[in-house]
Amino acid sequence: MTDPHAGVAATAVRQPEPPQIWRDYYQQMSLIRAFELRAAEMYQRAKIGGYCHLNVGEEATVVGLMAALAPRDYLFTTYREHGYALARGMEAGRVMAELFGKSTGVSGGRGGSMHLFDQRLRMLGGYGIVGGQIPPATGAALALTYRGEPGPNAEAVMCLLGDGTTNIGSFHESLNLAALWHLPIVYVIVNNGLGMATTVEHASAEPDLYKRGCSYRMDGVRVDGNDVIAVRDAAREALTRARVEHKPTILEAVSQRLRGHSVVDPARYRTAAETERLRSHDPVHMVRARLIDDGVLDEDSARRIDESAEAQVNAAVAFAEESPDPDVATLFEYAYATPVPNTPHRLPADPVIAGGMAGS
Amino acid sequence: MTDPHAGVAATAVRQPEPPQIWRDYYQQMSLIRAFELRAAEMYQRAKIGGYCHLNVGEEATVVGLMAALAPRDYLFTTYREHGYALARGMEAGRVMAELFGKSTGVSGGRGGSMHLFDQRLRMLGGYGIVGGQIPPATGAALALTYRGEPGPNAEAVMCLLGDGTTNIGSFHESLNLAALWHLPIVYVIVNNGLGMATTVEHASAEPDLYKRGCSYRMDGVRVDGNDVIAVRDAAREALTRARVEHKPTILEAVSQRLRGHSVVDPARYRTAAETERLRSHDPVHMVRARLIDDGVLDEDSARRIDESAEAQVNAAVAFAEESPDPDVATLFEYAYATPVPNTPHRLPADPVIAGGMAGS
Amino acid sequence: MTMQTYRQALHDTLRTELLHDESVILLGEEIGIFEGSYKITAGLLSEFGPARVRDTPISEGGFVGAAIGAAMLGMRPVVEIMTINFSLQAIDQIVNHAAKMHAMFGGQVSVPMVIRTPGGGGQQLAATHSQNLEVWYAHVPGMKVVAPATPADAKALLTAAIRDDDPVLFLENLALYNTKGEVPDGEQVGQIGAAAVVKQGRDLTVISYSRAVSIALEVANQLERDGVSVEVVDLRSLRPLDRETVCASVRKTSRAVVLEDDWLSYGVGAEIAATIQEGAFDYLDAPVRRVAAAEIPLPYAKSLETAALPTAADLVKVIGEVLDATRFTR
Amino acid sequence: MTMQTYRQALHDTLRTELLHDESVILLGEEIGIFEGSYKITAGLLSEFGPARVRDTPISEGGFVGAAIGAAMLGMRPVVEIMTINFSLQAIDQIVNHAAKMHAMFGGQVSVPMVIRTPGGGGQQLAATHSQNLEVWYAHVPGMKVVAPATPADAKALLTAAIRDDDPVLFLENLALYNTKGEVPDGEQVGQIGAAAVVKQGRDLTVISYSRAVSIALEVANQLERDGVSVEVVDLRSLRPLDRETVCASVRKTSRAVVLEDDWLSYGVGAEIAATIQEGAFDYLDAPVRRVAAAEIPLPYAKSLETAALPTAADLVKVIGEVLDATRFTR
Ligand SMILES: Cc1ncc(C[n+]2csc(CCOP(=O)(O)OP(=O)(O)O)c2C)c(N)n1
Ligand SMILES: Cc1ncc(C[n+]2csc(CCOP(=O)(O)OP(=O)(O)O)c2C)c(N)n1
Ligand SMILES: [Mg+2]
Ligand SMILES: [Mg+2]
Repeated sequence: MTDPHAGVAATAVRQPEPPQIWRDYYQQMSLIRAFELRAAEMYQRAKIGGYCHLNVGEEATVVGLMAALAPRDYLFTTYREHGYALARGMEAGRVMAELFGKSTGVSGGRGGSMHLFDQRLRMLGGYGIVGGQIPPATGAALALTYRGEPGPNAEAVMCLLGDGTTNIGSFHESLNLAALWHLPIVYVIVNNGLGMATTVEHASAEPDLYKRGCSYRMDGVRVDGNDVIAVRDAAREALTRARVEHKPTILEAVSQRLRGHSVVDPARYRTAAETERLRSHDPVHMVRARLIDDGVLDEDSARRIDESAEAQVNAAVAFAEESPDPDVATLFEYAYATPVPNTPHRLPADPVIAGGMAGS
Repeated sequence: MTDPHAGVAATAVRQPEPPQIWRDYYQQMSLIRAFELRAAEMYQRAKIGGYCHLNVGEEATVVGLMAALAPRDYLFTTYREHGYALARGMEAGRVMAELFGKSTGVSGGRGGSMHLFDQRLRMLGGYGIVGGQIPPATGAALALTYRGEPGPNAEAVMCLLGDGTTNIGSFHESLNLAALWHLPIVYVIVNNGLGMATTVEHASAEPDLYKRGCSYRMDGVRVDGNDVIAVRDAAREALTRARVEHKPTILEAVSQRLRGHSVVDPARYRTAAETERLRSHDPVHMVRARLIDDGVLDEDSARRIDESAEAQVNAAVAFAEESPDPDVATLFEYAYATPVPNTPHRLPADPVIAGGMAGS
Repeated sequence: MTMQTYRQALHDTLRTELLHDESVILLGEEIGIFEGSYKITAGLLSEFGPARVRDTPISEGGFVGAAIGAAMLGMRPVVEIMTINFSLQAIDQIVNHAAKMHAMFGGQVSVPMVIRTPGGGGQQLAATHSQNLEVWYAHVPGMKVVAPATPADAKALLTAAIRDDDPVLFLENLALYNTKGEVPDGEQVGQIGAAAVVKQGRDLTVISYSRAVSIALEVANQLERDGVSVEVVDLRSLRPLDRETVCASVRKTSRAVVLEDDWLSYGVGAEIAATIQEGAFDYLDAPVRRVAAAEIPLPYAKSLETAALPTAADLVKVIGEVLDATRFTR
Repeated sequence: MTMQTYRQALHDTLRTELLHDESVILLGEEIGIFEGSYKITAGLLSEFGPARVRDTPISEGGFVGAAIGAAMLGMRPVVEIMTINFSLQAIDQIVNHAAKMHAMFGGQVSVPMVIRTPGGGGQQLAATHSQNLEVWYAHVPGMKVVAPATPADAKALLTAAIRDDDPVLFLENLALYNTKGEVPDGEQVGQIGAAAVVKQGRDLTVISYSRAVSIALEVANQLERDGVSVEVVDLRSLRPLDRETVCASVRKTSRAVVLEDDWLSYGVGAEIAATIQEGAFDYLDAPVRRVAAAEIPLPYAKSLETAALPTAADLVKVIGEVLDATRFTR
């Protein structure tokens, strides 16, 4: 079991955060939690198909990372990305509509849960192939080196990946390129302890994942993924290094997955005790309790936040429900970005050459 | 430029080697050198086709590694493997015949220079795809774990790879598996400073390649590849660790390529000065001179060794010349190990279904 | 005979072969503790232990390559790749290594490895998780590729694949795992390289494989009632391909339609149509038609996914067109 | 018009596009200091510098994937993969990512990347270095695949590919680099998705692409002297495939032979034959025949390699058989 504090650089005593910041972070966490629980429900009710992976338990990591990422930066995520989409600023309705496979979804209903994309918000996709996002994210950082000089206002790339993903070849090849070419990118390993049912220790010969940059002379830091401020500050530091020094960094956020790998996984491989332990560290509950203790919120204001999150999710579901399915006439709409002759627009029963059948 | 001595564990003062050992090693080095120079000549004379990569300059590394490897061990190499084949015990004639594409070649003329194979000698292939040999070699070590207990007499696997090959995904995936599963294997990185024309510093963000096991908690050692004894002893140590502890190791041998990447590469990217420097470190010349200094050999005995190497290579060429080309009738002989119906044995002008043409 | 699901038939066959031959080992992601993404290996870890049923990291190239090396030393690894889409991570090891070694090394070594992997769309898994790429492997000499359509064939062909000394890609399909069928008891060793006429007919031949065979049979039986006698050929083996069985059927029926789940252009059906027009030219009354997936990265939205994938209705329509073109009278 | 080699035409086109558009960058192994394994990029590093002509480590998956990401941000990377055999290391990035993004993300992003890579055997490079795997890429929606046969087409199609907003696999061939031809001066933008009749004829159509086209033309000209009028269709683009041009030719000649360098089963020729038998059924006097490589991992030995690869003699023989089968009288 990874100790979230092992290897964490003791940070200077923190400035207390303004209450408004805390309220904002809690609002986001509460919205993500409500959205994810509803997504699970909608999946059970067959409104959502395919695979559906939730951020339940990772809300502090999600919000901390997105708080650090500037609008000018680019984001590449995994298939476990609903929370990132919301925190990055996608409308809950259009995200839910994507999960429902509706034409109003952020990817036009073509991508689904694993493939949320918003060009305007520079969130360049959820990716369903393990490690698939790492080389393109690295190439996005390469493109930035042609755009402008390093500096505090430069753009940078953040690339998310899971703990299990550190064992695939694209991780190695990409991090070597990023270090070799001095690319402005932060690789965030969201270490939730498991790849499906496989523990980090069972999958990675170096289970202290933040150390795996050693093969590229790349610095790595680990933060407690349940500590939204620590996550934000570590991500900011790494992003600054990317902007100013064009130095890539590994940031490991030790987080947790409170549910199964995907909505359909009952996670039987986890003991009741383990599940209990995780529940007791639920980041949403912890932040809520803490803010009430600190007097940033009281029961009422906290409830109001949770209720408004519920209300947003209700509206999102309503929007998704009412939205139309993509029209079958648009099936071939995105066949190519540059149209060329003889592009096949053929339905399964059509002949290969229009103009129908010869025969004797 | 990699310092062959940086990071080299100061070894205890060595026992002097018995003269017979030295003579044996020099004989092997002299044979490899003579074979490679002749191979280059035969390529120029179009007796050899395809790609032809030489071990010229790497003879001390080759002989040191093969001296450490026991007959019961398994060897996986790259496409730059003529010397390993000879030192492992393949007949020079059958190796040259393979380069000539003759039926008497070690791979029946089917593999050529890049694909020397001898099941009996447990040399399980040269491999032409960069990094392609690493996963199978790792799997061979996995197979050994089902065969018998660890111990000084256990079998082990040696897998060779070049410096440039440390940047491909299969290197990462395989080393992680070997460390995770405690496999009896030694990964030997033959660091000759270049992948074609690309320097180590230009390709690897951690140019101290023996350190690249850090991502798997795998030990690494570097030896001077021109020091045949140091190479042998380091390889023995690593092999013992593999046999007794089932612990994989990275062994980096800092060596040099005195010729181009392959026979057809004039290596224009290397300065005359650099070429000069390399020549002055020619391992074959250095060992020869040293053995004469130490009185292990005198000019005569040294010349006799070189002449007998020449003689062996002459005989090898003669054997290759006289050997028959593979019979075209055998084209499909190795289509499958287990024959099954409908295996296509079709030449380019044959119809897809024997029994010829219908037509109206 | 026992009534079993395709999943159960695979599970029982793996278990039988693990018991039958010590050199058989299973490797793959999540096949142990998780019991397999599709639960094919349920219970095998606890019965055979972690050495014989080995969970791997997410390193398809690494562990498929490791299986190749183990096979070179005489083990019989059966690898599960979660879906054929992920086999692209391992394809260099499969095609440039496993498929080459026996011939390239002059017959000195063989690679008795099986790769089990499901293909198929229709589950709303979107473009990267819904592909049918078996034609790539079927194109490659040195490979064997089988695609059983029924639980009985799954048992027989998996047994044959595991006992075969060459690398075998064993194609499964997400939509087949829960389908049921009669499975003969006791040892059954199928024939790699042989197709089968799974329904006799006189008027038209439908050629298919894997999941699509059940659709072909459903349509054939339906048309039977309308007085059209459809013969169904199940390819079973894509490499080697049993051309003679296909052509013999078409020489009899003089009409042919291919039903395939992959994309039309350069798909499996292209080879079947090309083979028929050469091997049964004088007997063909109409062009061989192909019913295949629309050529677009498969969208997630159900409405679009359904439109893009071949259905029984599509097959009925195309069969009708072929019959009309040949003035067939019911 | 200038007489140029295929190599020179590629080199000059890359240079022209580097000058023409700042967002064009070249990436690949050994394209800079080494000037390219086949010297296509000779001199470009010194002219344009290491930022625009970038030597990469041996990480095909990594740098092709990086090119995809750069293209997503508006760069126009032209990647060289040393040979198509090594593209297997990058195929997940090419097929599961580059080919999917535009459609899967609802048209919000495109991937204007070109992958230049040579295929082909005949150089005694043995089984792993001699493959023709273009049919795999041609099977995949979202990809564009072009295979120019002449220096002029190399120039025109490379220009088109670089300016196209979709991922394009640009197939070269080891045996073509030193071939010569007339190349029109000035800007030439070819048409992706269009085939061409490169020699008119009446009696039989030979369909081919890339290196094999030169053999088809050689044979066609030879047979002309024997009184057989052979039309030659150069596919130029494998995806999209210009079926109409192929079928129109066969409707005229009523006989067709495909000449291809890849393996026969499930190769490019399978789609061509399948297309013709459907699109020109009533016009065909004999089956479409395919002349293709023997289905075996290509041996190194010259005697075996030569026997396994299609030659002009093979094409002449098969054309003869087709003519005889149709009682053609010279
Ligand atoms: C190349 C590839 N192999 C396997 C899979 C199946 N798969 C999807 S998610 C997953 C586990 C990933 O674990 P981790 O990286 O820790 O991310 P997490 O799910 O925990 O967020 C696997 C094996 C895949 N999608 N792609
Ligand atoms: C996957 C793959 N990519 C590229 C190549 C082309 N190639 C052959 S050898 C080589 C350089 C390898 O350098 P290194 O690993 O240092 O070995 P060396 O040649 O120096 O012995 C390259 C790029 C290949 N054979 N396989
Ligand atoms: Mg995880
Ligand atoms: Mg090297």
